[in-house]
Amino acid sequence: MAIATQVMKKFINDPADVVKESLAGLAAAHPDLVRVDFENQIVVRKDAPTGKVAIISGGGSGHEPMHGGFVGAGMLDAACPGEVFTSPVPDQMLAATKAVDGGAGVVHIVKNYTGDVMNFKLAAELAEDEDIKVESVLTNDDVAVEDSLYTAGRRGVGITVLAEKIAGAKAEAGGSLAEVAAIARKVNDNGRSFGVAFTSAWTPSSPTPTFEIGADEMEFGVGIHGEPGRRREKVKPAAEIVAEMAEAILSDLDAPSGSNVLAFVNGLGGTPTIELYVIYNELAKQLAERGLTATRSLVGDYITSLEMAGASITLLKLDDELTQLWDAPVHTPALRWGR
Amino acid sequence: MAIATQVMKKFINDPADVVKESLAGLAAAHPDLVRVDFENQIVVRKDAPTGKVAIISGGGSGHEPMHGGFVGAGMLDAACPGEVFTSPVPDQMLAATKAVDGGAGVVHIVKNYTGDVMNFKLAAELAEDEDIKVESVLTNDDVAVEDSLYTAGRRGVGITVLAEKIAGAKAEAGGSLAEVAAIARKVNDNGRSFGVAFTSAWTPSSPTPTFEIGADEMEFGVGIHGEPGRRREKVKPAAEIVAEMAEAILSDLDAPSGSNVLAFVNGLGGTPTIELYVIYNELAKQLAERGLTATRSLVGDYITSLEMAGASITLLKLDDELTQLWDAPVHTPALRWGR
Amino acid sequence: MNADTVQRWLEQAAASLREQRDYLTQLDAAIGDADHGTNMDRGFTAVVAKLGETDGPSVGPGKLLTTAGGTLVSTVGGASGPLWGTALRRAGRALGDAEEFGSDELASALDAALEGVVELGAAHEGEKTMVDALGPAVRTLRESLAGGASLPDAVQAAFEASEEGMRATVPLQASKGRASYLGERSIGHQDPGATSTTLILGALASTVSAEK
Amino acid sequence: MNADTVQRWLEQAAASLREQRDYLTQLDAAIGDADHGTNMDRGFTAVVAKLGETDGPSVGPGKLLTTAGGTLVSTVGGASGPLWGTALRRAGRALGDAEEFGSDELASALDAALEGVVELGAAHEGEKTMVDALGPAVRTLRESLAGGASLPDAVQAAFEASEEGMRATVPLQASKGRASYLGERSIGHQDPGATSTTLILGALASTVSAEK
Ligand SMILES: Nc1ncnc2c1ncn2[C@@H]1O[C@H](COP(=O)(O)OP(=O)(O)O)[C@@H](O)[C@H]1O
Ligand SMILES: Nc1ncnc2c1ncn2[C@@H]1O[C@H](COP(=O)(O)OP(=O)(O)O)[C@@H](O)[C@H]1O
Ligand SMILES: [Mg+2]
Ligand SMILES: [Mg+2]
Ligand SMILES: [Mg+2]
Ligand SMILES: [Mg+2]
Repeated sequence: MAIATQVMKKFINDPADVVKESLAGLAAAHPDLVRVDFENQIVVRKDAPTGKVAIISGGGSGHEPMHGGFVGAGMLDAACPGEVFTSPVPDQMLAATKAVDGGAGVVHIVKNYTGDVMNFKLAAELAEDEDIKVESVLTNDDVAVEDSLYTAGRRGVGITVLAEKIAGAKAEAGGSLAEVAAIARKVNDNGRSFGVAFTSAWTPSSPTPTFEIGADEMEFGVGIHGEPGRRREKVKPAAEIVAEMAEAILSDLDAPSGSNVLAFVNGLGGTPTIELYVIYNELAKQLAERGLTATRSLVGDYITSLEMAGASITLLKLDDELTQLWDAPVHTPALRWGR
Repeated sequence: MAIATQVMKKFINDPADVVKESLAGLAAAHPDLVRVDFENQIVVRKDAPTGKVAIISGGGSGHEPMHGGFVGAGMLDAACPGEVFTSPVPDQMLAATKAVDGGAGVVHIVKNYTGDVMNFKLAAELAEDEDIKVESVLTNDDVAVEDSLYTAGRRGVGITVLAEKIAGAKAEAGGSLAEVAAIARKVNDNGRSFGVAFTSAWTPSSPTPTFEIGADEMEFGVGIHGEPGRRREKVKPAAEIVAEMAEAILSDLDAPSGSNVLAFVNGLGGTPTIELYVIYNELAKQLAERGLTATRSLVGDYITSLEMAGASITLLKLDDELTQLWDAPVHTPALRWGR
Repeated sequence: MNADTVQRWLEQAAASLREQRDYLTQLDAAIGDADHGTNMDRGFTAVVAKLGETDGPSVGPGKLLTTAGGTLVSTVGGASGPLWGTALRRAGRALGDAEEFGSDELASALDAALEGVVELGAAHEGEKTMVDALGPAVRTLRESLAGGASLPDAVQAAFEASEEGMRATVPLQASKGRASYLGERSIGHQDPGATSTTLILGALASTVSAEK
Repeated sequence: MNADTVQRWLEQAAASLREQRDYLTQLDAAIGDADHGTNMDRGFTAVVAKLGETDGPSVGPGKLLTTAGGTLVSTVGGASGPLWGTALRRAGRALGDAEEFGSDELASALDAALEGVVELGAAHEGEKTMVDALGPAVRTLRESLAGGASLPDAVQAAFEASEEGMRATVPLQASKGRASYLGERSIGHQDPGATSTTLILGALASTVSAEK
């Protein structure tokens, strides 16, 4: 059976083409929403550039629907997908920035990974050389990582989805470059996430899965690229897992009893919906115990790690402003309401 | 490693509680859309009964979001989830039928499985005893099964999702009991599906996965309960798999060159979005070759088989009526647009 | 025979279904969806609980069976729920309100059960279903009684006929139920429903033979 | 040394990165995300292709390096793309437009490369990154040249210093890059970026020693 764990079973052709072919599928399925510029490997909102402040994001592929699936009215103007689990190159972000800038400036939403940060930094410099105003916003919500001098800082995970939606609404509402960037930062500051994995993702170009994990083990605090978390431990009941995830998040997020939150239960790719709702059920109990109310929810696969079996929880403390922006219409391949 | 394949890794507590706990999560996450009657184990639209013709469906659990995730405005009025992979009991369908009937009658959308058919039949008889008008619609779109005297007939799979959406729109538009049932049958008659699995689902209460499959094998024509398909074969490139899936469907569906179709690429639970779009890309080529145009698309996990890695393709031949009803607003936990 | 006979029968059936639960599920995994053992066990456990509520003596054997059948319909789901539920309800109705019943009534009750199953499921012998076990059993019971066999012997013969029918499902290709999706691949496997049927008839045989 | 030297260096670097591709990726799998080999190979393959276009002689060594750096930035992504891209661009700028360059210029070019990396990545020696290999190499090159060593010997010494620095990353706990997420779990693993750095410096050493 050892070999059994070493055969990759995926709907792909040449592993080298998976990103481009998946983007081609996105373009074919949603011609009304997005177009894909294959030369620059970017997904651009069909009607870009618009007059409003534009928002782009990007990162390694393998996290679909993030980010390409979030391009459309009320969310992103463009997405820059890198190779699987590898941040995109500055050329992509520059091309995207130029493609969507309507003169009001462009917000770059960047997940806090060394590679993403450096590539976006170079891109922002290049864009400014071309007189495009750029504001960069860093997401770093993963509480599994100690935020200290001894790490590259917290990883950007689930909150990125919520920041893109809410900043997108702010831009749609006519917010200025500074205002859109500010609301994205507000979302990041008020959100925390934590992930757990049962199995490893398998990068198509890699000879083996990203990490080995025992048949009865889970990674508590996993990152979306399979980065290790706080510890390896035996699989246990959902009630215990979720209680610990919630504690990790809520001991870090300042959400006093009486607060409203957006509860986001995210599947990492290989975990089915039936389980995501079991998790939500446990999470609801954890929130209730602490006097917190989930006035908004999101349940599904929105930021994945290829076929990794696992899930993450993101909690965002809500106020009226964030709630209204969350409720505002959005129309993208992966997130849609109000139109 | 043999044992590795024999340890169940799921976000669950007691396997006996997984269905109820998942329903509790659904209710907690979407209190604005649905309520769950735990005594009868049914998911009911929050504002039921409405004056319109009501639509209920049901079947074994393990296919989430189907059906509970489709309860809401413009789709189902109630869903009856059975135990995992076991059809619900007549009591559930009777309770659901009574809960949603506003006097205009109730359509039962039933997937063609012996158990579902018989349980819904008994329920319909009981409902009629209580003077509720019931119209039953059978979905049987899985072309992997020979429809002959020697089988229980084709299985109801992906088309069920589309039938529930479109019939829901018809009911919302004020269609009569007969009209709503008729449109659901029209969808079934004009749709065909085909599924492929890389791995088996694992029923929580079962000591082992439903079926064994080699490390390099796939089941070509799999059913959503892990029922076998046309053959076992070696995994191959997505282009070849999808070409054969499309051929199986289009050699059975009468869709002449020039026809418009709704192309539905469905993940079976363990296959990530990046792969679903690779499939869509290949499907688009297959359609183009035959002079078919996908004027509408749906890509995601809508009818799953627990954590099974695999995907299904459903093609629905569209006319103006079906297209308009598809575009009509829908607001459920899993499918939402237009409001 | 009376209500106690029926109660003992159902209790014994529940016990052996519980005992064979995983075996039945494995049979179903081979040609179905791996839940038959769970389904039957869930149903008969509920039946026994239900009979616990309705205090035995006051209720006649017919009513006991219809109650049991209703409980199966309400708790099993799947194909076997409606089928066995209908079977027991029909058998109960056949027994009517009598406090006691004899071998002829038992035979008619099982005839009615079989009829109910065929009416609902439209399966005939040879389609690799529970009918392949129930059909021969019902026939054999009548024949042996007609041949003058004692009730225990006749029921034992019926049970053995069901076992034979069960074994005979192995080479068959299923044309009803989930297993039919397998086409030729269903050949070589024993039908789970036929198997649980023999367990239930086995329970009947030992109950009857235990009667004084 | 001239443009041909640089071209041979980059070609040899590309060759050994290609050869060690899976090894580098495995090192990255242990403490990162299993793509470092793929990244570096993709980048240097593109560099060699690019140099093929720009016909050698007409272009000076400085320009060659800045072009190579730009190509890395545009093709690698990840952390190593901007870092190595910046390193080569800075080195190229340091060489300027001269057709030829000597040991001092080479040393200054590598100084500039290191500076660029530290400026962008803010990592210092001891944080378990490529800097742990590049830093000692640059220092050693200057020192051995100052000590009167021949250029080939000095570059060889620099290469060996980088190897030592690479090995010295094993016991370190990473505080930069992905590996830092591991905390103490990063201890005991060799840093992939430091490893690819020694491969690139090894290519330089053999190129230089091959010069007449
Ligand atoms: N149409 C039918 N008539 C009679 N018995 C049937 C029919 N269809 C299925 N069965 C019986 O039901 C059994 C399967 O029961 P079970 O597994 O509990 O339900 P399901 O197939 O819905 O999972 C089969 O082994 C077969 O004996
Ligand atoms: N801040 C930094 N400064 C210098 N080098 C770094 C820094 N962060 C990471 N590195 C180097 O990059 C290497 C990883 O490169 P690579 O795997 O290609 O990128 P990524 O980590 O984005 O996947 C690490 O082994 C380390 O040597
Ligand atoms: Mg990477
Ligand atoms: Mg079943
Ligand atoms: Mg079954
Ligand atoms: Mg890496």
